[in-house]
Amino acid sequence: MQELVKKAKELIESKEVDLLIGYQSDGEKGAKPLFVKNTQQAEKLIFNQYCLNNLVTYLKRPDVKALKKVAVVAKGCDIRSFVMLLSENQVSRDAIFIIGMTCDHVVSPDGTGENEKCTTCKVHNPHLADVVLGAPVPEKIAKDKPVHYAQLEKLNAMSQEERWAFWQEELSRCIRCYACRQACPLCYCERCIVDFNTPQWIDTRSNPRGNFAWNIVRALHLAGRCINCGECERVCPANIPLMLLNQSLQEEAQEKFAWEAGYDPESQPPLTTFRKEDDEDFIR
Amino acid sequence: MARIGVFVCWCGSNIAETVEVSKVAEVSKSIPGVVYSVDYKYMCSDPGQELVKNAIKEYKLTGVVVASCSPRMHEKTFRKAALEAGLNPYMLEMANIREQCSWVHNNMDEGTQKSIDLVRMMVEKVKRNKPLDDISIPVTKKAMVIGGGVTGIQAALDIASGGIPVVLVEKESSIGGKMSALDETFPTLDCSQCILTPKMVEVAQHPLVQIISYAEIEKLEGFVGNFKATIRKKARYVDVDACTGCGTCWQKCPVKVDSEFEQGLGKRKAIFIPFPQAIPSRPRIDAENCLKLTKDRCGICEKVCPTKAIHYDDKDEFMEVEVGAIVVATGYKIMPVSAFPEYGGGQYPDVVTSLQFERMVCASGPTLGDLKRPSDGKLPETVVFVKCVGSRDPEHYHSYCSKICCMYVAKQTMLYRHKVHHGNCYVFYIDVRSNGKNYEEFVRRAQEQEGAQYIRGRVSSIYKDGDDMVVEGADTLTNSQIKVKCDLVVLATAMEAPDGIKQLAQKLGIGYDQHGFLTEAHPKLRPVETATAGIFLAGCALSPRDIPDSVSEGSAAAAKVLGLLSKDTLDKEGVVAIVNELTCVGCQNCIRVCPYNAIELKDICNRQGELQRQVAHVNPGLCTGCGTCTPSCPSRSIELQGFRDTELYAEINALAEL
Amino acid sequence: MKYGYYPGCSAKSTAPELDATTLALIDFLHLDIKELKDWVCCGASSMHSVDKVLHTALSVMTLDAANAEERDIMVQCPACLAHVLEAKEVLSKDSELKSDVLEAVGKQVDANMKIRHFSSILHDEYGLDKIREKVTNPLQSLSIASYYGCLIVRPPERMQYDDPENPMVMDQLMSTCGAEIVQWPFKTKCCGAGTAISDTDVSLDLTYEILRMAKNNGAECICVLCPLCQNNLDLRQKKIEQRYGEKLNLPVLYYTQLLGLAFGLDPIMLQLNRLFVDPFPLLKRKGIL
Amino acid sequence: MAEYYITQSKMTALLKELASDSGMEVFGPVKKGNDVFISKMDGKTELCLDYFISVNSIKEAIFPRFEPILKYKLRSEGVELAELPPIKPLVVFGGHPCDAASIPLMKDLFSWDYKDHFYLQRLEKVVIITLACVEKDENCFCTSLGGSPHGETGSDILLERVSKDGWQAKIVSEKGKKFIETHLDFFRDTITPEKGIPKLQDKDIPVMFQSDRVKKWIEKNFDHPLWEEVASNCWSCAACTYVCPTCHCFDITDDATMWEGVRTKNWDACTLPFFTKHASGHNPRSQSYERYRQRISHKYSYYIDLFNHVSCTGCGRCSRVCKAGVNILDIVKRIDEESKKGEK
Amino acid sequence: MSENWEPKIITFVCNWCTYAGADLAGTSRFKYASNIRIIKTPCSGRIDPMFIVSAFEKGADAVLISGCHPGDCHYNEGNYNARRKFTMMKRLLDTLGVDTRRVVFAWCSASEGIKFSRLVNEVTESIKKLGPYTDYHSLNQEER
Repeated sequence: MQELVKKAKELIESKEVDLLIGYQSDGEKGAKPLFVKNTQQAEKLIFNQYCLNNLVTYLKRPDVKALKKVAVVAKGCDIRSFVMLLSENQVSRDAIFIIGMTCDHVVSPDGTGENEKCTTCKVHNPHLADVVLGAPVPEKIAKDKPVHYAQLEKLNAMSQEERWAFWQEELSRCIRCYACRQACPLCYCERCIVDFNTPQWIDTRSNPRGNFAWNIVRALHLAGRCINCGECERVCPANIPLMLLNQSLQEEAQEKFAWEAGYDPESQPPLTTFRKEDDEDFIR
Repeated sequence: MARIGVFVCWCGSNIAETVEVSKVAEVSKSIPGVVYSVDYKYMCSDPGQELVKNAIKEYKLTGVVVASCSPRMHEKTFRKAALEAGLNPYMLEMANIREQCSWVHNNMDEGTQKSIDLVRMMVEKVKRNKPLDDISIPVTKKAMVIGGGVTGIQAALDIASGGIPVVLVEKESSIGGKMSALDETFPTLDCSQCILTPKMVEVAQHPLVQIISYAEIEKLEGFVGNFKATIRKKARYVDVDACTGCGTCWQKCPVKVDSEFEQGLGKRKAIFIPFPQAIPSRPRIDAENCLKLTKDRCGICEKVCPTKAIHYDDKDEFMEVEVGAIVVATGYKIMPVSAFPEYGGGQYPDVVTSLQFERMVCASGPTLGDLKRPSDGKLPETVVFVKCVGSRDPEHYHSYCSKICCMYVAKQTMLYRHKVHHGNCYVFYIDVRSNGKNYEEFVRRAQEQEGAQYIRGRVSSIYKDGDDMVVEGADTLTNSQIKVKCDLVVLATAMEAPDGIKQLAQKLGIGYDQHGFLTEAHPKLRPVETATAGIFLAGCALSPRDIPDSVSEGSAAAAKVLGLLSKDTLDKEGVVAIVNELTCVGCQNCIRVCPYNAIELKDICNRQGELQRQVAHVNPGLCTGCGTCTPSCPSRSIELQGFRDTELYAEINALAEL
Repeated sequence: MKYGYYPGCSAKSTAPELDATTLALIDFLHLDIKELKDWVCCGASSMHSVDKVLHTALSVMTLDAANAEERDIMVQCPACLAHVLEAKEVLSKDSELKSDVLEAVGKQVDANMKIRHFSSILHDEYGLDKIREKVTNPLQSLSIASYYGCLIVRPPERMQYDDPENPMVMDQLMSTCGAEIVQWPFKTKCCGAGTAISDTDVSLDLTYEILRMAKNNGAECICVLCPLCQNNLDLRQKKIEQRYGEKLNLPVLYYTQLLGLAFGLDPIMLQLNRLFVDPFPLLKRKGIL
Repeated sequence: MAEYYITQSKMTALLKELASDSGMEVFGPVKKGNDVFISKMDGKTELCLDYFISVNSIKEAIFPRFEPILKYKLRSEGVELAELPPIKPLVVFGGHPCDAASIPLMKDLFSWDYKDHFYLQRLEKVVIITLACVEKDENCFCTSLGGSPHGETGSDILLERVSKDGWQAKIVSEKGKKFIETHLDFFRDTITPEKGIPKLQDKDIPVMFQSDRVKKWIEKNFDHPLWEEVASNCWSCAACTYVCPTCHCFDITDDATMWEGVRTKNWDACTLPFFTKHASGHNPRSQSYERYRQRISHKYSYYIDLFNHVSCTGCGRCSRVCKAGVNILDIVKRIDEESKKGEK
Repeated sequence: MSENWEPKIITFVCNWCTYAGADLAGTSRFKYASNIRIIKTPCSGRIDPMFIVSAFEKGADAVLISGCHPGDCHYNEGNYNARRKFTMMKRLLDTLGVDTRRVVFAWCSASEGIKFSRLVNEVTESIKKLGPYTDYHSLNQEER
């Protein structure tokens, strides 16, 4: 932690950055975001397995964008979302100082055990950072090995009717608080499509139709872009298993387009490009 | 408040037979916003159009729906009428109740109900349409003709004669195409070279025509009036400007290979011109057979060249030309005998294609016009011609008729009999199609005066028995099997789309059919246009044609080009994308998916000139209105005018149940 | 490779040399091919025009026999091959015929097995390279015209044998054995065996053309795979010679016999002595025997 | 006054019975994952009676997430108003006193300048059965706002736990009384109070700030940098407002096909970025801390001006639900401290 | 299912291939079921996956989407982009338990009038067998 605090103080003192976004502790087994603007605040910085938040999400905010330079504490998984923001012209590399943290794993959202997302992680060691802190962690999965999400299996094993019933039940609790959208580092539209009413593509009411359409469009807009940080599901007050949707599309992108998001800032997200020989078995 | 008029057409009985038009008009009145509706027998007629125009004025219509035929048919007609009545033409939409309703359904109730729905959808759309202005774009007054056969030559000459510069791109090292290899032509029996060569010279000498031979199209960008073509000039190893065409090199070259021009019946050198009258009369080196280029030996041509025009290190070059219009006259190829295993599959030299036969009888051919059969040089005493080889045979080869074989086979029987007065010639045929000026007379002359014996039936197999070729087939007139011993068999093999045509079509963004022939915008009314504005077609690129047809089409396409390029600017439909800069976040999705590179990032700065953010910006001149950008935009900040989300959504919404 | 051998009725009656040489080759090459226990006559050449259902049922029973032994099917007679392939087609999609046939057979029969001619198996499963290794007695300078007959390649969609106009399977087998192969146009011409009894003249005309063409193209003997062709070309050759006044003297051997020779198997075991046109003088002249 | 008791199993049976009767809407606690939600039940819903506090408040039972307020059909003759669904009697079970305490607050609001008969009618028809608290966590602060873990405000019946599987039912209102009398069979058992059943006293939840002092500070410190400091990690979702028992903003939306339409009252939230966005594109509360400032100021200052009450019951739901780490109690405590400093 | 229920099939086509193909079906008088309602877009690239959702919301029993064959796109690559979007959308709908037998994607060229008419008939027949899409339509309730 000394390292982190020291680096933060250095950055703040030298005025290299106007703001540093990191973690502070929140109770014994918790952590929450911390906006650091002076060295005194920097003292509070921590990093541990409770640091679940993807702080890159704050980089999309206009007031943060307006700053000259911002430092952000980020795990490898969070950096994948930064890579996507870079590739989509949402951040300027020069305006962000990334304090990459090596990370063996974080806890699951309920605070018990290893987070599921860490079992498929290929970037325990940050792949893009201005400084990397922490001891290197051995990578368990090769970069080119396709990721498979075990929790999808149950869903995939269901019949179509069962899946329909499953999701209708889950989505009935959606209150359309848009926590999923707001917490997502890649939902950065100035005006979300749900707030667009000519035409009103998505019913804004939290009725079955609106909830279904909203969750379709959210997943669809993340198709090929989601980097599996799991924030949407974690912040959902209604405990809707949103990552099932994201992960299903991640697998599709992997299977059909050989694509995994958030590793290479030079590559284009799969839905903005194509190969002539793309699979089209489903087209008559 | 929208004031919509609905005009329901009977199209005589075409629509009225399956759709209760009066009911459609009546029900339309109940659609919110519709203030006027009427049905009429022929809406596209002058009185019909007057009806629309008068109603626009009288009822102060803000939008019009014409329920009639496909918009591909008459959208332009009615939009023009709307404009004349003072209504923005984009405020008129058509409900397609003919092609997509009355003609495909039988039941009156279903047809009527569907028509009402289609009208309602378009009313809802047009209510949300916004007036659009056409976009005026400058025109490059230059044309490109792809293909230097007789069709392309004619097109290039006619365009150039109209004062428009032309770039004529030819795949081979000389222009002239297939016609340059023919002996005499039907039905006049005048010498092909004699009538073609002057045209080749004329086009070569025309000050406005630039011939780029041994070249292919690499890439095409842009749009009507403003194309930018990248042409690959294939490595020729001969500096065309330095070379004088003296011929020393090809006389001295030690390598002999089969000549493509002679259809493999004669030889050429590794440095060669395809035929003596070639234009440009500059040789090229065949890199696959040249000893210098393959084995780094020889090099004689370089040594003997008086103008030092040989460059063994020549590479493909790329040149870009900007043109306003393009004529595609890429011609055809004929199927080789090797495609027909049942007819010997190319294993018997004495089974030849008709194009080979042309060279065998041609005075400038490999035998200088002495008819000798390829295997042993013997004068063929009996020749069998087989028609429809590969044509009209949907089970094995092509379903279409190659159109010209009937005529040239008749001609070839005559050419044969003129050479071998005592010779026998037989023609296996399915039908004789001779529908052209003086064609029927010509065929009858072959049959009645020139001694060609026509046998109606197909050939089942051809084989060699001793010295003879044996043709086995059926004579369906006598209902018997027939076996003809002969010295030479000429197969009138099918005309096919040439190799690489699909790739070319894809580069140009034009359509082709299942055979690979390019598709016209309309088979009857727009026969030389493609669906892509500014690109025209002529000759055998479309389907098999004879010389007069091809030449006429070359001229027709040229007329289209001249019409297009006669103006300084071109009006382009206002259906282009537009960005909402307030909500765009510059994620570049639209930029990445745009097939025309019509979108770029634009900086939004504050008053101090400091960069605030970046947004997408559409160049309306480059935008072709495909709309691929819209669904790629998560925040719907880019919309295709004329097909905005709200307009299409209104169509869907119009289908919600009552 | 695990096949059940379906010899068909000819190999067990008029063409025992085909059966014998087939078994000899299987043995010599150590192939996992075993005669099916319960194969049934395919009903050629008349059954299919009498009763479609029973005709198909016959072949389905053979398929069932292969299923019982969990083997793919190896066939020698082209007619048998055509009929079992046809039966497999019938079983592959639902139709009235299929249900009628299964009712006649009295059980559900799956048709997922491979069905191939022995020459195809040797040609591309066993492989020409391995055959070449086994050749100890090359058929050098023996000019062989391979005659495939009309059945093995037709209809091409069903038989999937080789190019229907110019098959090369036997030619390649023979050239692998060191023989000179003759390119000639009548490889798949009909020999008329079907009319040999009812209208012998037609059959004789056709067979004469084939023999003559082979000879004119330089063949010293003919290699066949169909027991009916063999019969027609071999048995009737003498009669043809008399009728057309032309000496032909073209031995007609099964490809299995020729392969056996190249492998150095005993000519009597190969039943060369059973042929009507005596091959021994030719083979001796060529130094093969 | 007679004493009423009810066992857990009877309560479950009662709610299930009521839920099966289509004439009535029933809301009760349903478990999902590790959390409990007050959800609309049908006869088959499995109730959860072993929980600390539900994620959502009882608000949505009486003030639905969305509610049609006008329906029409378009006919060739003109517009025809369509009937709205009737407001059914309803029972809400499973809230705590901090839920029920919101009822008078919300009533003030919905019967203020405009009488919202949708809310008021439903309020008339609702029976609120509240569970007195037996547990608390670090986010609870009802006592700081005059509430109590066993407060009766807003409830019709208050259930106090007396044994492992039973409650004593306290009638709070006439509606409550009528309800018990109607379903007397279920309340008839006598349960002997067991020892060791935890009871939460007011003192177990210490008072942590003075709301009047907080109001004073808010009134004077609109531009204080503290706002940005405490709320800059807010990422502007509506989770806090939607689980809040007193947040009451709504939006009116129209939804129409060609032939019919419906106008709906829909939850909305001042924390969402678009809440104050003008048609011009300008947004007076463009930053997340500004929006959160509005939320706190509204509850702790502006609402008092209008209705003489803090619009917060101290249930702590917003803090529990916020994964950005915005904690209302921490913030109000900070403000209170700042205010105290100022007083000195 | 009512006696005379007929499926409602909302169809999105590109202007250059499938719309023209449908016109060709018309000029050739190839009859087909009258259950489809065609919405024309310039290019399959313009067809938004959300159209599918809207169509079902508005009571469609099936959605048919058709554009130019790969390589034939009038705009060169619009259909390639569309194909990727459709791939994702199909997977998503599958994951969500939407009956994707009711979402049919096809390529149909301007010369395939016969394919178009067959396609419409096949889809109509299959949807008739499946019945109305009551599952999705039941989402349209206005009350909680």
